[in-house]
Amino acid sequence: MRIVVQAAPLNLGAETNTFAANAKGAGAIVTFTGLVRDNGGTLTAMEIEHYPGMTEKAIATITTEATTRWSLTDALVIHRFGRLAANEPIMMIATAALHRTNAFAAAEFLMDYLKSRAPFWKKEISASGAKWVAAKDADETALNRW
Amino acid sequence: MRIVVQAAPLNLGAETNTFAANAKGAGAIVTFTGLVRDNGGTLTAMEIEHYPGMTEKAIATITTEATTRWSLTDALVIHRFGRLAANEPIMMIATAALHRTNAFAAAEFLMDYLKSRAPFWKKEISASGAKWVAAKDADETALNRW
Amino acid sequence: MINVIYFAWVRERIGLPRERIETNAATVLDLIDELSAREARYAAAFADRASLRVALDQKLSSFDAPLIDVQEVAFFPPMTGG
Amino acid sequence: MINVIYFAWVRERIGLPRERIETNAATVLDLIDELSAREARYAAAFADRASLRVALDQKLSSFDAPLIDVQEVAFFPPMTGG
Repeated sequence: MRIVVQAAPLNLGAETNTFAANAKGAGAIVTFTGLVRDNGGTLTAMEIEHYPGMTEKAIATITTEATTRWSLTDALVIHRFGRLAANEPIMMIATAALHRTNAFAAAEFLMDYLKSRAPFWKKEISASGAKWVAAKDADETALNRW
Repeated sequence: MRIVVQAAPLNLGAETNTFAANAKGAGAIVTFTGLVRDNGGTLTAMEIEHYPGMTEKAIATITTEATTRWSLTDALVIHRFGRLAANEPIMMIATAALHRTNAFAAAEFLMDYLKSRAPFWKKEISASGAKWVAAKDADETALNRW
Repeated sequence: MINVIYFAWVRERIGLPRERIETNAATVLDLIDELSAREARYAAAFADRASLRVALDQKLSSFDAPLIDVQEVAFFPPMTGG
Repeated sequence: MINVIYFAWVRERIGLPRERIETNAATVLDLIDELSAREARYAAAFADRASLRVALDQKLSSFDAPLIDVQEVAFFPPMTGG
């Protein structure tokens, strides 16, 4: 299990290769990557604020639960903060398991919980000003399925 | 949409980076990678046979359906054939969509269909001999959910 | 004349990957019966119908499908991709 | 004395990221009421209770939780990670 909260850009390819190289014994790897949506070209930048200390703890709790519940052989969460440009990766997760069903379920669980339970806040900057991204009811509702 | 059937090793990281770089406008990327399970160290190699011509057509049909049904902005399927070593990637898929729910659903659909509808056959080689991998009832049943 | 292709253990039991066959079989099932009657290796390959799949001109098909205008018939076990 | 931290638009409305507060508030709700009564910027930040979340010592908590032994209280909007 590896959890990283960083301001630096995320090298998806390198992280994916490292994760796969360490996944000896697994049969399935699922990754999810969240990108900064460009909102049809109107977005200038996205600023992500977080709660140092609590962020790492919250992600570790969620990831440990996913690992136990779906018998993951490994899990990775990388989440960025600070100023990001359109189309840049915001975050990625990876799950490794013996079979695909568990790797998929754990990845969806991780994403649902990171959305609403990891202390990050996104602000979209466009020509018309800055706006905090509102939490979606659908994201809170998604937690009920687990 | 890109579909590749190849004997050559699969560079997960490079393929993931290329896919993400082309995913302008998307907000979510899901990838799945299937690895050769080492069966607790007993596996010598895996041999994958396929049906040239039909393979590409079958994958294209499945991928086009996933793209339409979940409004994917892009999709990628790479599947290897020939002789593979334990822990090597057998195949990968990637889906890009505006939101995570669609990217996840499309990736699971693609995997369920590739398992039972793409003409590949796996043979496991171990010290005790060679054995064709049997199709699992669970894989056929998984198709019913779509 | 029709091209018949075999994959995986069907290929191994029959002992060759493909052949051209002169036949008047009307359906896939007729072709299976005709080949099975011809030699034991075909009968062995086609014995377990539940573990057999067929594609006509590279499209998954059913055993009662007609062979008229079909160029290529492929027999194989259930697929194990992914 | 308790450390109080604000994030996102809660921070912007109150106008500072953190402060140390001398308080005898027994619960989170008491603290919110006490601060809201103190100045308009606090009242503005805490007005919409449904859009407010609280963490006690870096653990998500409820408004009626007691503050006894708590070192750090954080107020923020619903999280938007991922």
